[in-house]
Amino acid sequence: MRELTYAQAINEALLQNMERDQRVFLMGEDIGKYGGIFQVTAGLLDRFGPDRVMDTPLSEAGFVGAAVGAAMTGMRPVVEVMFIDFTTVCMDMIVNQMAKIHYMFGGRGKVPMVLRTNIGAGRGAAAQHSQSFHAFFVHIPGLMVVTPSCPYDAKGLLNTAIQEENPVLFVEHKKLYATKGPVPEEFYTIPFGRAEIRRRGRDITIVATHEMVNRALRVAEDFSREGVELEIIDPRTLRPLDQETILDSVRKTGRLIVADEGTVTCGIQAEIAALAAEEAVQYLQAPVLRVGSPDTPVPFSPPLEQMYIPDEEDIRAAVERLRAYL
Amino acid sequence: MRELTYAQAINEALLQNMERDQRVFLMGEDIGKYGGIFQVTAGLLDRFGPDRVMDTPLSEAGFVGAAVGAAMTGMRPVVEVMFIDFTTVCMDMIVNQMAKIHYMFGGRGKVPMVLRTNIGAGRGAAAQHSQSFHAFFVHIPGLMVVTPSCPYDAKGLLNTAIQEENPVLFVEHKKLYATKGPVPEEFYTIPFGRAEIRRRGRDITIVATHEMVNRALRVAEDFSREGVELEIIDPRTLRPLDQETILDSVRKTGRLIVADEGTVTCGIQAEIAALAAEEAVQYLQAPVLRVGSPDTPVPFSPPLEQMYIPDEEDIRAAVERLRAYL
Amino acid sequence: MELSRHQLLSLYTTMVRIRLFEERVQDLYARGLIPGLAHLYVGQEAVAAGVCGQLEPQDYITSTHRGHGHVIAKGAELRYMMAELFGKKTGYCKGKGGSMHIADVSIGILGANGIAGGGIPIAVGAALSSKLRGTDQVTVCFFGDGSSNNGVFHEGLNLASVRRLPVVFVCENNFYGISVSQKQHQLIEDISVRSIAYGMPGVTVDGNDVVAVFQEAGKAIRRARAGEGPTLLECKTYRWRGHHEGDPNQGRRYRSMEEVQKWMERCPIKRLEQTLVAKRVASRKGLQEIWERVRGEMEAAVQYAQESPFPEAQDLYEDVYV
Amino acid sequence: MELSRHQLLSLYTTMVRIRLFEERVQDLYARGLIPGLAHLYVGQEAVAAGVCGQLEPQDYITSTHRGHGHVIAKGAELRYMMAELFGKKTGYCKGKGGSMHIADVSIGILGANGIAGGGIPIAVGAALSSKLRGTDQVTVCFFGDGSSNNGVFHEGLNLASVRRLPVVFVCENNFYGISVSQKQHQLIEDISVRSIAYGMPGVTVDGNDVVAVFQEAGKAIRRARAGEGPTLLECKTYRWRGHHEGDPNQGRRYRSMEEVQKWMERCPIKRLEQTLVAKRVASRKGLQEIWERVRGEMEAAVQYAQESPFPEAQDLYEDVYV
Ligand SMILES: Cc1ncc(C[n+]2csc(CCOP(=O)(O)OP(=O)(O)O)c2C)c(N)n1
Ligand SMILES: Cc1ncc(C[n+]2csc(CCOP(=O)(O)OP(=O)(O)O)c2C)c(N)n1
Ligand SMILES: [Mg+2]
Ligand SMILES: [Mg+2]
Repeated sequence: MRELTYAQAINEALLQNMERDQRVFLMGEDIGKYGGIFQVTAGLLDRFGPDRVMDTPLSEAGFVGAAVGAAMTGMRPVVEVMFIDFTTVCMDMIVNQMAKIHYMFGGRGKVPMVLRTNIGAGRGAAAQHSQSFHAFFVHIPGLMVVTPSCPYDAKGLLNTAIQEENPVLFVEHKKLYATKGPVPEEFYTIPFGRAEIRRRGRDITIVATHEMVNRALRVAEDFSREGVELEIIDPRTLRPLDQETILDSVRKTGRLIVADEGTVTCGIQAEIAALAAEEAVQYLQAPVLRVGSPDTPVPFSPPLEQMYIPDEEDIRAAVERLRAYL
Repeated sequence: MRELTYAQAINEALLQNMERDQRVFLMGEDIGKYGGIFQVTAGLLDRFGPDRVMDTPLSEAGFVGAAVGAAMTGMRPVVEVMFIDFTTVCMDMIVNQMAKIHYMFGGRGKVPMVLRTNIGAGRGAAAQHSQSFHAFFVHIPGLMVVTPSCPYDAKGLLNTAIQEENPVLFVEHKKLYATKGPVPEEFYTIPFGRAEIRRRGRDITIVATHEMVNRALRVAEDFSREGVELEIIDPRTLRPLDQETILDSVRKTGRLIVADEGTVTCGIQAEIAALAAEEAVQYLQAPVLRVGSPDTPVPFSPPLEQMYIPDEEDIRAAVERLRAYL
Repeated sequence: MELSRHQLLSLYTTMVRIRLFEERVQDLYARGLIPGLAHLYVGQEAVAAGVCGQLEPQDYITSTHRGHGHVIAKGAELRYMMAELFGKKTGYCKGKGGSMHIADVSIGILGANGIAGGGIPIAVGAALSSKLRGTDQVTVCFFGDGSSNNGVFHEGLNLASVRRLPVVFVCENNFYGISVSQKQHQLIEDISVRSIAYGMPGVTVDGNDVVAVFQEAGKAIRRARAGEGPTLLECKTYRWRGHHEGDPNQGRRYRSMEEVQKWMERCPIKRLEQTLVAKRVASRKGLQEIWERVRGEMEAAVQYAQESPFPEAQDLYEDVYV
Repeated sequence: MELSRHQLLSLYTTMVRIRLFEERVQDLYARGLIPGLAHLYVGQEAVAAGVCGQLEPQDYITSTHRGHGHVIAKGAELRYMMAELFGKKTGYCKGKGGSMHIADVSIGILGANGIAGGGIPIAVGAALSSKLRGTDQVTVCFFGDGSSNNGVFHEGLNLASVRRLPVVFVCENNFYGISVSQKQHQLIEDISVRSIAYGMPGVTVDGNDVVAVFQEAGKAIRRARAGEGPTLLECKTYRWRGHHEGDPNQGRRYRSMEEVQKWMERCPIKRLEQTLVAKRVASRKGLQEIWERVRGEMEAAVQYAQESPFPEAQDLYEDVYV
């Protein structure tokens, strides 16, 4: 199959949706002539013109709120917030408006929009351009939160997101933008709430998101050679979360590691660990371990930043710890 | 000892700090002539004048950011954000500035300020005035998060918060404002990171925050009569969190319930459950249960809102479930 | 342009409906029958009536925490409103929203909003949407003087101006944001000057003169509909009641009773009444009949609300997602 | 008021230091020696030099993502800056902040900021603080045209105006926010008109004329110091490089090379040079010596940075809390 990068896959999903559905349009900062800071929207302005690919002023609350209003009145906006760090300047629009309107209005009115943004450190962009606090959006009822880990999923999940009637936080990962993978040319969707088992194994379950999936897969190869078989589950959407697939695996292996790039305290890792402690405690044969970023802001200096990012070493260390319980 | 309400206890802490330390001043909406929407700052304008008790324009990002700048330059601002729901309009100032400046600047500069706000449903104020998403602030390294559950703690913890060199989110609880309790007249502090064991018991550990503490205590009385002894731990500060006290109790009882008024998914409950699953899994004799608000926005209608609020019934149901494991 | 008899009576009736609705709420609230928060619109009726009097059914509005007047003027049904305030299942939001969140997208009401200023970007988006869909719908965005200091005011007006969107920003300057007077919260006198920052026209009008509001709003709305872009329309008015029911002594903590009194003498309804009678558009008796009729409607609305059931347990979990 | 020889040469030297620092960064970045993001200030030197030339050491500034010029002009040491850009432990932020977060509170630099506009409320707070502490410190708040559309601009300026705070808001209008031209992001031409919204004076000045900037900034700063309140000072200028190093072809995606060329001809340093020579304040040779001396400083700074150690592992966990 043809290969695309993660960024290209997202670009293609945007393009195909805009072709199929006149209601779909894009707003964001520097998504037009510039093509988006990560080139995700490159070429779309030329193709669809400035009414459907809108470069906005530097006003996240303004344009995210405008997307809410447009979505309520018949459009299907897809907005780009350049970095998840900047969702803080439009948090009211996300948390109090976008997420709650359908409920608050007793089902009158809906907000079918997608907010695309990205997480992840590793580009030397320091504490205000490198965060991964997507767990907060999972904490807010009314939102759906999507975390594609490969080009194929990026396209399929974004197609689903744009067709979805509910507001979706589509959380991309900076490190993945340039990674390649097979992506069908045709339009396809991937249902929300269905995890993908990326690797089967009997010994330890690793629930991993985004780039942590790839990191975990690499670690799994090494351990496999030593006879330890890791099962790697990619939830793909964090809300809705495919609890059953995760729990089935935990019940089978009795050992769980959760790996996500967010800081550990009150992160996604905690949610999935708590799920296991609540629904499968009697199967747990070892401590549930969490792999994630340390509880510090993201440092700039490359050696510190490399230490900061949860990587193969961190996963390996967790697996080693659980080995004692095999 | 003299009794004060929770609101009065906070008021007294503000007053005593303003008397002791000229650097302390207050900003917020309607905290002056009006005395604060919950009357927490009543009388302070008259006492200290409009330079130290400032009614601000409706501009949370403006005045919370101004507090950051004032704190960096030698003052000790205490700001009030009327409802935690409104922290969404100043989230950048909290998450990207206040929390990160000390680290981002490599230790040059500090932000000794307190942001007071409140959580909790129950006043028929609906989805945008009743939230309890304090877990998000616990997710952000650089902040300290305080959750007083009684008048005594409110005063002592606020005293500590105002003397603290780091930025503190001081999370009050609406339902508690009117509750009374003994409060010493003199100035006293309560150290951060020390949980209080509100009740000792051998069978089940309940970690509870804010009003959930009182609810749990009432439930504990009932169960005690039936021979089931609950141990109730109030962390008092969620960051720093007194992990040892919690874990010691879990190791003793082998059963854990976490009760907080936030929505359950990715909440504080998850963090503490994950802690137990990581550090004390071999002691767990039963599922770790989470009591909190359901995953819905806060509804207006009184019967729905009553159902929404996690109460004695919810705690009781959790205890009943764990009883099977005694 | 002179208003027709029909137009004048229609403005009058709208104001009476708002006034009586709010008085009814005040009473029910005092008796503990309405829970939660109620921010009443009494005294400001001319703004909602005058502005919405210029709107078509398919036009949009965004409203505020003090929104009863706006939604009544836009055509909301009193009984569904009242049922909502009671928290009943038959209310506009099935009892889930309450006073601060009344919405009916089908008649263009995109919702009251508990976040002061929160409706501004939403209104801009609705206007963008109608422009993209090629309709001639106009959006009116209501907000107060206090909210004109919120950052979203700035972002919303700028965005609307660069895109020349069909939206009218109606700032109801009632001189207070809760307890903070306009003098304390901004140095300018006319909020309409803020339009300059966006290269947008700005107008200030006497918000207690429903005819003046109607006429100025008409110009702005026609301008928007013609594709000429947004306008900032400031209406100076006053709220008679406290910030919300429960604000002690109607705000005695921060304003004098003389000030309140002075403004009550400028009652927008009385003012129109005098014109109507003087110009012989209606007789005192004819006007009295309007009050009676509306009182009847109000009775029916309250009865409807009271007889309606509360939501059931499982409703709590519904409507989180479509 | 005529500037003294000393003042003129000092402004000149500051601009040269900024220019050479940025050119050095450009080169080091291209060679992969500086990681992360670098937003260069080349072309805008007159603004930082002119404004900060009026400040006392105890005065404050808040800076932006494009902050090297501001902090150099405020007195930051080049070697600590350079070490910070390299991510070294000896840098201003121990390598934790990088280009976008240089700060030194002890000399009044309250930090560059990665959030466009994020420094505005912080500057307002610093000004509030000096007012409360009874000092005569002034705060200067730098930000760009793009950032003037962020809601915090509105909230910050309004708050400063109602409290009459000693702060000068310096908007560097370089006609672009990344790729979006001013025409696309706001309908107004002079951003200084936005001061009207806050009852604040607003001035526009040629931001490539360092003497003009120095004089206008002087007025605003004296006004602030005298307790007469804030000013919005717009300086029109232009960035020569792309938005950040790595922006292809210095921004060819969104601007013409003719436009860039036109502005390069208005080089603020050359302009001052001509005046200095014409007025015989300095000889070409004397000016050349300044460049040489600053080149030497730059060499030393780079060497310092290169020879400095990276932070160690445990540094990651330090400085989260005091
Ligand atoms: C972002 C935000 N901050 C604070 C509040 C609390 N609050 C509710 S209404 C109000 C004052 C609003 O004043 P104005 O806009 O003039 O409207 P009015 O009440 O006068 O109609 C405030 C501060 C809020 N709802 N939202
Ligand atoms: C809140 C926020 N939104 C978006 C960005 C991304 N961004 C960085 S610089 C910039 C443009 C800023 O333009 P301007 O203020 O004119 O400064 P200039 O780059 O021209 O110096 C943008 C959009 C940001 N840093 N912060
Ligand atoms: Mg008002
Ligand atoms: Mg610019």
